[in-house]
Amino acid sequence: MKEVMVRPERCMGCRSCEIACAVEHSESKDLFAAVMEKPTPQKRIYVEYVPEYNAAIPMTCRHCEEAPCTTVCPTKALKQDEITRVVTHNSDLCIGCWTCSMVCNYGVIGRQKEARVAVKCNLCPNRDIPACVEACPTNALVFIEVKKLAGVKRTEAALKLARGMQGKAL
Amino acid sequence: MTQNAQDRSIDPATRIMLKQAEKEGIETAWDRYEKQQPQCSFGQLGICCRNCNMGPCRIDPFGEGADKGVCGATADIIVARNLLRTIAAGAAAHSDHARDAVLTFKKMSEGKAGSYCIKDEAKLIALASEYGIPVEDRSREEIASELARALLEEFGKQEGPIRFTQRAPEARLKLWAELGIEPRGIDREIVECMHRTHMGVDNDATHILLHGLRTSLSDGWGGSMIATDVQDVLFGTPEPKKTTVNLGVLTRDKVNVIVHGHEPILSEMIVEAAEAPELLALAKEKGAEGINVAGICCTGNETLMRHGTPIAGTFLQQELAVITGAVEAMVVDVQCVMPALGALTGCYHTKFISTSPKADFPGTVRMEFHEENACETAKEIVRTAVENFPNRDPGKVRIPEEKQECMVGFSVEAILKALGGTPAPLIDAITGGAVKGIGAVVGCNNVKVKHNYGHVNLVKELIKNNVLVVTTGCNAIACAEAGLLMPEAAAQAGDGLKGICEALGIPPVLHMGSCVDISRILVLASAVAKTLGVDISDLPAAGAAPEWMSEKAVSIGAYVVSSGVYTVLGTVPQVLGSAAVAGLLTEGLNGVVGASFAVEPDPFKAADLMLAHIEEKRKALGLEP
Amino acid sequence: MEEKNPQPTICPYCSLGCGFYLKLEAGKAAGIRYMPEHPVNEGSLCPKGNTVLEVLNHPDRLKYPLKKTETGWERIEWEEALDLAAAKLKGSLEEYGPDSLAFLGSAKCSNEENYIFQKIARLLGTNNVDNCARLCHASTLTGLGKTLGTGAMTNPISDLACSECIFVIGSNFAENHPAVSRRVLEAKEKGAFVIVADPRMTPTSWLADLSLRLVPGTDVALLNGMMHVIVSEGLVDREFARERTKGFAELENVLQRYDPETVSRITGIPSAEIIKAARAYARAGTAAIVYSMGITQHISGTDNVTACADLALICGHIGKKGAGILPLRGQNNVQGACDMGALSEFFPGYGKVGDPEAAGRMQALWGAKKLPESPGLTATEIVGAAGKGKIKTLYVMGEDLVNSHPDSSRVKQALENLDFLVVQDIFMNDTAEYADLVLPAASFAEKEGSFTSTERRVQWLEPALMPPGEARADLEILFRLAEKLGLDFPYRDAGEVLEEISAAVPAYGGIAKERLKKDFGLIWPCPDAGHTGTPVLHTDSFMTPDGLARLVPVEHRSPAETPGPDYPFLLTTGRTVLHYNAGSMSRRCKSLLKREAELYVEIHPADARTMEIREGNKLVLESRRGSTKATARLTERVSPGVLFLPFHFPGTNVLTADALDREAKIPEFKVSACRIRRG
Amino acid sequence: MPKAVYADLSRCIACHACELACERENENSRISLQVVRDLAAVPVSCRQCETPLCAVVCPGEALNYGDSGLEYDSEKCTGCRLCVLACPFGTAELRAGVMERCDLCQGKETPACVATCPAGALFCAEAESIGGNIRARRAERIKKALASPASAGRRVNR
Amino acid sequence: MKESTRMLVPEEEKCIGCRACTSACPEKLITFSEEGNMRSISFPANCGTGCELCELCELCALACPENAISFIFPEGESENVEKQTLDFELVSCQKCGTPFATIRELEKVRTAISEKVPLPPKGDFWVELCPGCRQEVFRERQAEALIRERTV
Repeated sequence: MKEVMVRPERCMGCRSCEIACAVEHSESKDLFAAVMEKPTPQKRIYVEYVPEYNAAIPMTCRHCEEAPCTTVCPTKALKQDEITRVVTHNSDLCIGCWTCSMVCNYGVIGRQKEARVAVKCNLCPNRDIPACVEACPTNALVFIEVKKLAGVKRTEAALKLARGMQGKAL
Repeated sequence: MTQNAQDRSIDPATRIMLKQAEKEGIETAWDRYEKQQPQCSFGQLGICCRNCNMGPCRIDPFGEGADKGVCGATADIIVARNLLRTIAAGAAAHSDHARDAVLTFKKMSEGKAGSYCIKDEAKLIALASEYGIPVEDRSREEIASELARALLEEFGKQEGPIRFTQRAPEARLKLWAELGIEPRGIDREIVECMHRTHMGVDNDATHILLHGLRTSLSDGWGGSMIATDVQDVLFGTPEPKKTTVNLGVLTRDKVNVIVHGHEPILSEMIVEAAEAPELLALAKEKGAEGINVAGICCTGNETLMRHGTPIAGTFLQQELAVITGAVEAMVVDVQCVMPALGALTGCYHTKFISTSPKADFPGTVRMEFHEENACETAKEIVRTAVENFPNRDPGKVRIPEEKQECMVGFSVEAILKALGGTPAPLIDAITGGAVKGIGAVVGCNNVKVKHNYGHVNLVKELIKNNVLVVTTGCNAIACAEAGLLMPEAAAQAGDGLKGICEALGIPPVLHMGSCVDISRILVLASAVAKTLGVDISDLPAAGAAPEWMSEKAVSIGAYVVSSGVYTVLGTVPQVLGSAAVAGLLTEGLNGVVGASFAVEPDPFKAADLMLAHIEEKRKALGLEP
Repeated sequence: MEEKNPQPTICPYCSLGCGFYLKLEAGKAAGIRYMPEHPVNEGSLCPKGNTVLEVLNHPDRLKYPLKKTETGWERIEWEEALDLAAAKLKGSLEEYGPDSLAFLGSAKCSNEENYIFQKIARLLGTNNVDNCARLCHASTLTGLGKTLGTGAMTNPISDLACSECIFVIGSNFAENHPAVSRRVLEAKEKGAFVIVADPRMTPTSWLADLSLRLVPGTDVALLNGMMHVIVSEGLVDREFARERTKGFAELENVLQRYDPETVSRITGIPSAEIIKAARAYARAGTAAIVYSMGITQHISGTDNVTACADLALICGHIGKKGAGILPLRGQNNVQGACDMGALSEFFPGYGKVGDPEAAGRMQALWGAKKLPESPGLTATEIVGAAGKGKIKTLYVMGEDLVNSHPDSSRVKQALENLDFLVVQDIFMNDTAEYADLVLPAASFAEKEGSFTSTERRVQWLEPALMPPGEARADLEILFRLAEKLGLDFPYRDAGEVLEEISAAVPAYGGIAKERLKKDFGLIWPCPDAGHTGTPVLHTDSFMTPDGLARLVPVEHRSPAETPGPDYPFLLTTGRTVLHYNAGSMSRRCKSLLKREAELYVEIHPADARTMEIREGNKLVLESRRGSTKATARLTERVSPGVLFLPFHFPGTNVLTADALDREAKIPEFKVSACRIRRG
Repeated sequence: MPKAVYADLSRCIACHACELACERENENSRISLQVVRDLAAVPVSCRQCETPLCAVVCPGEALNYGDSGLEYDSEKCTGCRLCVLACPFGTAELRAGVMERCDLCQGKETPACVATCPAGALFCAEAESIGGNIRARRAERIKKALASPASAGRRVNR
Repeated sequence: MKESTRMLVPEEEKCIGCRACTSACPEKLITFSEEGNMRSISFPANCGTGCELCELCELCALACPENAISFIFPEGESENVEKQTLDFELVSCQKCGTPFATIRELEKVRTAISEKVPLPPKGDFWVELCPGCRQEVFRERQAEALIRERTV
């Protein structure tokens, strides 16, 4: 299963992912129209600023295995697909008890103000690539299988190493 | 997902060259646009501010994050400030162009620019009269010299409105005065923009925008208008003539010199130099049949209007011209010249020659141009091009067949002449309903819109509905490429317009010049309004910029609307991050200047908006629907 | 009494010194308000602190002096009671000499009370004065004393928040000092690595990044094993070891034998985890050791503490913020009681008994002719001596020996053997049942005085309430007793006693009542009036004569009693979060009893299965010393073969042995052998 | 926006202080803590749901969802116990004939259970702020992990 | 003189057995008892002249969530009404087996909830658990992830 993987070292904190997410989850799916919409479209990815490092990290639902949010949800508003592991939220069933928010290790369950229900990443079911990933100008977000990410990182590390060796040889 | 050539342009020549570019692995503006995707949403909405070093700041458009910048500026303030800076840049571009024209004019009058002379004496006398300069018993040079000084003073004028605003109808002048937006010295307004948008100065969106209107007026009724008129005096007021456009104007057997940018001052000389016998002889020597000068963008429009020099293309075709492999020299002055040309010309034998003291680019051959030795520099440039001819790789040459004949040169004077010396026949046609109104369609190309799609379709819709279209800039070139600038295009017009065009032998779309020549449209509109005894905002007229992209276009839009003309924009300006500013521009301004903006990317819907507006104005004037 | 409502006060339970306010209504404690501004607990309170009103307002509070008669307890007047006590003390003194007297001070009473208490004893001519520190942290005094020069916590608790590694060994602070958790969690938030070594899996282990479940009584082996790794991997802070310590070579020599594999066999901890713990502790920029009675209550208690000090010293993790050794003490004033010299071998300020110079100083200060020269009997020894009839009269101030000393049956015998027993307390505890005279004392909220918390923070407690009935502050009782004994004490109140303390105890030199009332007290050493206190000890030099710390090698020794065929289970004892020590206060709180009503024994489900024991079964536990009943609680908190009993209920210490650490004389509460059967 | 008492379970040390504080303030404890399988402790109290099912079933309008969240008027409670049967968390209770629920210690700045929590595990917050705090902490941890790969040898003492 | 002609009449079809009336009655004349999986609610006998001292305060009727109690004039002559007892079957908790609510109570709760939150009719559903077990299940589920982490 492909996941939204984060490469924090590449994040410049531009928040493009946040906006793309909100737009994708708006009525119109168009930036210029979305900013005028009521209820205001809400993002499900959060660029978190870490003051200590003066750096930003995009945080979004990890779709954890045996996701705690789904286990604690009394009404099964939060459900996990057994095969794809995608955790989805059915706002009709949500009673706003926020236990999901409490047990979420990543703090990525938000609250829809008007309906007073949870909002979270659904991996953009209508798209091949989630909007946040597509919006990322630096590829800090990638939509990839975990295995493959390791491959990508390996290649990058090997390249770095090779460059370093070359540098030394010179 | 990469677009194919079909998605990128409606123009066959352009499509051919785009495929060629793809084949050769050459990157164009369209490719770079794709690499820019997705573009920054904060930028698109105009809600990032870099005006001080506490920033950059940005506002969360969905209200969850920051709602104010560090200084406390809200989205409204940030959007308004950004817009004002954009207007300032646009107004500066036109006006600085004008300043150079006036300086050339002045040097000419002082005998310091021997290559230039007065081509339109009547216009000189008329302008001098407007400025109250005595003309009796004075040499043309004396008059010119005094006029030049008077015009120069408009830039630095500290008090009172600039002179050409007097050309506007009485009611409009009064309205501006009441709003406190009569433009003062051009430089002053622009400087004030920069001052107001500095950290901690003007922080009321409406207040900021009003100054935006004022600054734009100093462009439309100042900078742009001065540029047009001085250039007419120096190089002649355009008259109708036929010529050809599109990439097909480049020739396989001649030395091709492209003049690109926005000023006529050098290009006039180059056109002349290309006819110099010694250079033609040199060309022969180098194996060329002759020397072919062609234009791109508004430099092209200037020589086209006055000399019928062919045009190779619009803004978005500048790279494609080089890709033909047949261009010996790409000679540029200022504005709308892509820095990408440097790397691009490096892939071909083309010499990229920058000439303006103000504008240099990577990869250029620098041949700085000064009025004092204009002719020599021009010849040197052409010589460089000719000598470059043998470097052309015939195997690489790929010139599309497509070129289109067109009729151009419709200055206000030329239009009046065509009408028999007075606007009356046109007014009669309008009041009689044969012509519903006037559509002014102008502006650039923008990769966000399929090349020429917005321009051509909008114009076609307008003429189909009996709206006479006046055009300038890249819209004019687009229309020319689509064959709309031919009298035969009247066949595509509604019956009323068709009849008039056929009677007068003019096309239904009148090319009025370069982008500074939008001032001609203002003059024309004023003339019609004055004849009817109404304000410009009462006229059955509407403006549009279907594919606009530059900051100049924002200034133009602002002065056109401030002058009372409803204007439809085809690409979304970077203001939607503030509902207040967006609302003011699209609604609020109606109550202020009697006109407003609309945003409509679809050219057909845009035409509907314009037609509806024209209908409404006709109704208000009590005219037949 | 100053009128303040709510009245700031200090929690009377553990040694953290948490602050809170008492809300008063019509002279009664009617509520609690939290004190977020307090530097130790930041407003928080553990369950016991939360229920302190139930203690204060309890109907069982002693209200009158009581004399035991043949028909039972008889209420008597204070005059009569004090005359009786004085007469008995004098009688015993005259008849059997001063060493027939013994005094047990209280780690629950103020510094002033303990100071006066030991002064009375010593002026009467005996060093037989001690306090319950003997049962909890005596080995801290001996172990840290010989290595660092002083047996106290080196850093304040709040320092833990800036540690990069926290090594917890033999401490279940999550239950016993809950407010420490917030500092450990704060450090964890910042990325600290937490190691918890404990035979049981406790809520403290939940906070661990690495949890080491060692066999009870193998702490020295574990600590030596970690040091072995640190030495062999070159992680020693060589500069620190060279500049500030002595004895590295000898230590290195002993450590050679403690390779991870060997240690793994002794402790039952996988060698990889020992290595991991060693590296984490040594590599951290700042690392702290937190320990409690899991370290001290062994026959090797002093060695355990010594090994902790050695570990910190070779890594240089001492003398700076975020580092140090933090023995979490037991009672609210156990540190103070020791500082005040309520110890058989120390005068106030840790002047050694037997050191003529120390004795001379006290003699001069007290205007005494002569003070006894040889060290007295420790608390544990006093019980033994009483059993043998050597002690005739025992004065117990605020302690329940019966439930807190090991081998309760023997303690009861000893008490019965006494000629005269005075118990001064707030409740009729199990020890008081053996008394001849019971004196009703005021509780913490009803008196004034200074208390020294585990982090050496001396705080001033102001009275909020009047004592019930005729109960009186311990200090007042002692003043009057001294008068009856013919001792001429000039003091009128605690403040004046504190003035003398500041002269007697160098570390308290600058401590005075008015200063303590501001800013949550002072952290000693505070040698003079201008000094603002010393949160971190040993920053520049250690409190040894030459200023250098001593690295003292120690060897692993097996506990005094190990499980065998007759007694197959290893019994360990400890505390739970809902009760406190002998339970005389917490077992009087209904709300706590509701949640934890009776003695239970933790047994591993595997052991329970073999013995067909189910949750809730009544079990009989037997050791070589006696038997007790407890309810079975099946849990994996204990390892197979190990039983755990909380010591808050009568019965636990019937089983424990009085095997003592040679130096500290602390009993080995943490290990004894026992067997069980269904009851 | 309504607040509720939440717990950072990773901090809870099972000390029961919350229960005892609540019991002191409210006679009965409205929060209940239990240890699960010796490995984790979970305090449970009214979740202050934003679509409260107790209010959905309440026939007498004693329970209502209003501007300040779940509002309860014990005067209107008839003791029908339907709320108890509707609550998914088993936290609604009937005492002395009427429903009793956590009112976050109305009138106090902080609910007693939160103020007393020695481990700082309990917190009283608006639902929207929970995620933010967790995110901030998690992000910091990730960044820290990236910034300092395990070093070999001694670290320089700061 | 007491207005004694009206009488308390419970309607068996409407009553869900919730016991609100039992706690509402100031005289404690309405009582309930539970045995096995049955709950019985007993309403007072009424002879028409107040033999069981019903004050006709109607608090029970006000408390009733189902409007199942009315006070009406008997038809014809005032007749003696025997003590009435309504019996309700109790549902046992799916987890611990303790009977905890009447079938009708749970039906009522389920219907009311479903109007707001469209829940599945059966299955993994808290309504079938007694409140104590709900709390336990909820607690265990919350602890699950943490326990997983701590067991590693």
